[in-house]
Amino acid sequence: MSFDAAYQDQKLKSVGTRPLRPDGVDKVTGRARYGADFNMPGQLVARILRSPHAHARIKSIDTNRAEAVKGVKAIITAADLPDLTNGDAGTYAILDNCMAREKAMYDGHAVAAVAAIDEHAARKALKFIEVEYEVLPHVTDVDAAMEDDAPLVKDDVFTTGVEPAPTKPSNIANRAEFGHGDVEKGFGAADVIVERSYKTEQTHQGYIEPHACVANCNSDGSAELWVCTQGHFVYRQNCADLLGLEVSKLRVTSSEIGGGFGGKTHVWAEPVALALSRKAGRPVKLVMSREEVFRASGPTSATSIDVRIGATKDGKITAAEATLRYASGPYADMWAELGAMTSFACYDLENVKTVGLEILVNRPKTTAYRAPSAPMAAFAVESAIDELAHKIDMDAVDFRIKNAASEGTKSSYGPVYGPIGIGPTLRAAKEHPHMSAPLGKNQGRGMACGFWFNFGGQTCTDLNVNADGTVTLAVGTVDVGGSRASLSLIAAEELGIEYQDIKAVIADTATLGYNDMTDGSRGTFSTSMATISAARNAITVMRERAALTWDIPVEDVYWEDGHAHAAGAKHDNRAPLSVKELAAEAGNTGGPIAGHSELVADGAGVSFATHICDIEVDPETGSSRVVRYTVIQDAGKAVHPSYVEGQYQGGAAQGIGWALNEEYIYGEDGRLQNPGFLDYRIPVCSDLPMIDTQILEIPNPNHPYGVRGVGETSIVPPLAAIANAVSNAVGVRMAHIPISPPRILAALTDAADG
Amino acid sequence: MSSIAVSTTINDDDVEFLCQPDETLLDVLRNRLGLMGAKEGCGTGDCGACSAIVDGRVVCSCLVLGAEAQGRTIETIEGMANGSELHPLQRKFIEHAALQCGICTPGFLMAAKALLEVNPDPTETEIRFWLAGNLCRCTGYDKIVRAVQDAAAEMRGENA
Amino acid sequence: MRYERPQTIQDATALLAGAEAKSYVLAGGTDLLVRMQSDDFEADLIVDIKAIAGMDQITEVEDGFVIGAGVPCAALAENAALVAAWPGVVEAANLIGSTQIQGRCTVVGNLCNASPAADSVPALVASNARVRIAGPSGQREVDILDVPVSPGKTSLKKGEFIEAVVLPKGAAHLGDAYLRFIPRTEMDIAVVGVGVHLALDDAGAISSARVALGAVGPKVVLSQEAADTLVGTKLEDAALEALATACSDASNPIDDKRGTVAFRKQVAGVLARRAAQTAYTRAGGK
Amino acid sequence: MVDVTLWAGLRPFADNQEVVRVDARTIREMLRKLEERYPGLHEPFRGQVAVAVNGVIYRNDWSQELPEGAEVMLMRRLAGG
Repeated sequence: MSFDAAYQDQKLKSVGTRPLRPDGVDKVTGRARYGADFNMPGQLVARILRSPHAHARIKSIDTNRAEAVKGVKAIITAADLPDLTNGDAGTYAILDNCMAREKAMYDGHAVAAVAAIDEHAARKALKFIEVEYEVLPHVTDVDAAMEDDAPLVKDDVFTTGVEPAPTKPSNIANRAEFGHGDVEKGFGAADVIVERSYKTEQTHQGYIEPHACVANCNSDGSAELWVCTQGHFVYRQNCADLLGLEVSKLRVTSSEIGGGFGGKTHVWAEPVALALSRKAGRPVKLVMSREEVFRASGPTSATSIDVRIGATKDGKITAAEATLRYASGPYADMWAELGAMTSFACYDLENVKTVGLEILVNRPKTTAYRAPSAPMAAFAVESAIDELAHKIDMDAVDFRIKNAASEGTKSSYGPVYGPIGIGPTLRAAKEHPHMSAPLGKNQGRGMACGFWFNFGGQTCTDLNVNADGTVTLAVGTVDVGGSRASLSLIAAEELGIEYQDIKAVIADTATLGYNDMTDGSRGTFSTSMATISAARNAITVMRERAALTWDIPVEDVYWEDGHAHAAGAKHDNRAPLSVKELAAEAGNTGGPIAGHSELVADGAGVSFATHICDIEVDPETGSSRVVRYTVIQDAGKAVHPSYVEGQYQGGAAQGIGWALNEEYIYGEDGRLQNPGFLDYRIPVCSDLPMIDTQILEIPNPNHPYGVRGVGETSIVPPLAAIANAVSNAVGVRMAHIPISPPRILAALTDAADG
Repeated sequence: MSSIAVSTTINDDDVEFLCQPDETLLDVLRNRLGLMGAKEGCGTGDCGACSAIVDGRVVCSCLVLGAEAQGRTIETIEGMANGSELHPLQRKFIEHAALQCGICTPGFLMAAKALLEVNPDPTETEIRFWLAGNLCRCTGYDKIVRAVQDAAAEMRGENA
Repeated sequence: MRYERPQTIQDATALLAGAEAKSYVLAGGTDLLVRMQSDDFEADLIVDIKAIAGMDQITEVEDGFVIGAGVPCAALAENAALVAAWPGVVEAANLIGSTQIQGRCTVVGNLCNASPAADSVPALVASNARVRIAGPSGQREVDILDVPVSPGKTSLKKGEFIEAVVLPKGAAHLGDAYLRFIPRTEMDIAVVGVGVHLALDDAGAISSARVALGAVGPKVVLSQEAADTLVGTKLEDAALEALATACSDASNPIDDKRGTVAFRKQVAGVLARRAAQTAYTRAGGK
Repeated sequence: MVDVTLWAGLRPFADNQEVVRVDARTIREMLRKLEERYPGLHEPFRGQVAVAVNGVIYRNDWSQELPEGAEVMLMRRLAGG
């Protein structure tokens, strides 16, 4: 049955309310089971041996002594994994990152793994694995990696996206260009031009739950995996592809997930755990330490960005240009391309050009982090926009409003926009009391806009009406922040029953069809669409059952307020049948009542936000504190407003941490110096003020209730908002993120000196 | 290494266990006693996800040896509710949507409980500094602080 | 590895003096257990001293306070007499780590971990505190300044452990303060720390001063030059400027993941100025 | 009839054209016809392509209809967090 996803303006009863989340009690009583909270009989403990070198050829690995340690049941190296050297390059890279085959590409890269009866035996065995390395020159800095004499991370990478194709290998893996118009002509028409280089350091998603899984491979080829992941169906496919397993025989169950933010969209240790289990013939539990999480799982790119923007004195941008270099770790991806696409997406520009350069470095493989690549680009562009507004003596919000993209604008990355929300968030910011509140001594105010693509994707749900009329909703998108509550609201709305009568669960891969991951802000957007569709299918069944019960044609039965109604006077005004009544009779009217749905939830639509922030700086120490923060973002329709606010606040907090203190610090030796929460400084409770939110609801035309993804955009503006606020507070433009106290104090000292 | 026999009190129950000399209280709770509500987020006392109350003081159970539990009185998240009746903090965390992923929640609840026992009427600043050892990456802390404020008010009888 | 919980000081020193190659004293454990997480950590013996009588006590004696080696830092703030006499020391001890860490960590542990960035150490050094060391050959007392030697190393001999910190009690017109710089508001290791202790004469002029700096060298720095800038003054602006300069000059820090040389030198002066002002006010200066 | 804009990386496979005119009513038909005309596009079209139709990006729904004269752009399939 085809599903009409078009927005219908209607009065909603359940959607938009704030009921208690169904998994709340489990989570406040310590009963919710996360990745490390599951055990299997006879399970072994796995540990991974990691490279202490940033770049080294693995000459040999001798595991004999380690295998002799009492209690050791299996040891694997890349030699025990399928050799995908001549296969798909992307698949090869994923496996090579899980276990280095020829070279250790970064400090912390896995080179061997042990499964043993306990932690002590595993730890002892790790010490007895002898790896002979040939240490190679390394490069960890994005700009240094571009220099002609930089050590090559890979000698078989030739820059793609340039003509003619280069003949010399390079750390520049790809060049991608976007834009339109003639920027040089545009700059010629400008009265004022701002040109500046920016840098951002590498940050980590910083989820509190380390990666954890329990793998169990049986001798008959069947296997189970319990894992914390943002997408168990994707993990199943990845692990099957990497290890040569049959998809149907690998059953993956997603645990409760202790944060992901993109970092759990990607397999890291799960294939290793499965391979160990296969070799040992026993279940294997693998839990990363915090240090391993930092050294060897998904940080985002460090970047180096040049921006040039020109405008006329009356505030019209005439040309905009950016070159964006994104470090991707040792494996090329498209992080720079994403940065290049998002950089100027908020604006209506006649002449724009962006170039993204994907740079290989000896750092962990970069993976998605909440609106991946957009925050750094927004930092650079929104800083330059602010500076330009100052230069032409125009209010920063007015300047943005004057140049904001709107319906019909040709976006900087190509397509022409439909109805979009940047203008409304800017106008809301202008009218917000925060914008006109007085500032104290040493305080500065900054604001910035952010853009992100939202995604939809493949989605499948089952909705079962139980004998007592309650409903079980089985979904396949992992609940990272309250989506079971939101989806229950959606089912309640569509069926016309109470929220309390819906129980949403996350189904495992053996019991539901394929679902894409909870990423790209798609969880609630896409699964709500599938839930609406499943509910409508269940209603169709219930109408048929009512028709049977009443012995009237199904066309004469309509659904309203949770009841089947017989239409018109000719049916003697029969009393409507409730879901409960229909469910009770289901056994005699055709069997269980259910609605199923599989669909592609496309058309998520792009998302915009505007943030305002006040910062107080101690000019003597460079210390800074966020004293007020406001998030304004379009949600389309907020299904459960508390959790929408939560997404806004959480993204802002992550962005604030990124802007002020978080960074990967590498030594000259190419080793990570701060792989822990002590020196990788995420915001603590006392660092932040309350974070005010304003939810705008501009219906998404491609969703029946107008819902838009909300998860990611909130991390895009903070870097720039903070940079602008600090710069306004101290009178010096801060162009290097994080804007840590030493950087602020150094900038102030430099300014004072001259 | 030989095991050590430990007698202790956990959530008002007498508990005996054997543990290795280098085993942390967190590992004992999780791996030997099945009390998995305390989580290991870092193992170095930087995240607070493993918070437990030992002799009235909230501590990181990852920085306590199992052997040190001898003769002590320990409270964990599993003992916070009174049977099926949630503690006001637990209820307010749910009502205020003060958790998203929930991994940090048991630790926050233990720390907040310890706070309200010594300071029934904390200011926002006092709450924020007391809870600074509990990391949350999802919420930005806003709703957590509000939940603690509201629970404190209820426990003082102000908005019953 | 063995875990022992001796009941007496003699048993503890005997254990520590025994044959084991590597032994560690466990009090609050907030540093030791972190080290134990490392794959490289090896120990033969852990001696938990908290069951020894008196270790968990703060005792007010005629000429001062004796703080047992097992007293968690949180307990310092709960002792009104100690807070009144040594607010700076208590502040410093209460800055170490989180609430959870406070429930376990001890000032003696902070000292014996021998980190140059230890928060309580500059305050204790400024306060002229001493430590009581138990050993196989009996008890001895030394200046706190003489305990840390270099990062991770103390002057304690095999078989010895510190059983208590002894804080003096002085006449009227005393005041102390400790300030540190961290990037966040909590949970960080000090990038710079400054402890100041002042005594005033009846006219409100500074009669003696001690200024100790943390995280600006391989161990805590007690700067006579900095103290000299204050003596005889009423903390006028010129004195404060001279103090700041002296503290910056006395700092010999390194560049590391927590801060730069330039930053630490500059901020050492700023914090010294501010800590001196607080100490002066506490001493009754106006 | 729609004009389809190719991203830079695709152009070498399509006689270095930036815009290709295709007679197609749906995304599926458009992609099939492009691939028939330019077999080199086969590889990039496997799992790597998204299609923007009048500003809305489609990553999976190849049944989406292409209104006459619609703005159609091929884009690389993007990642989210």
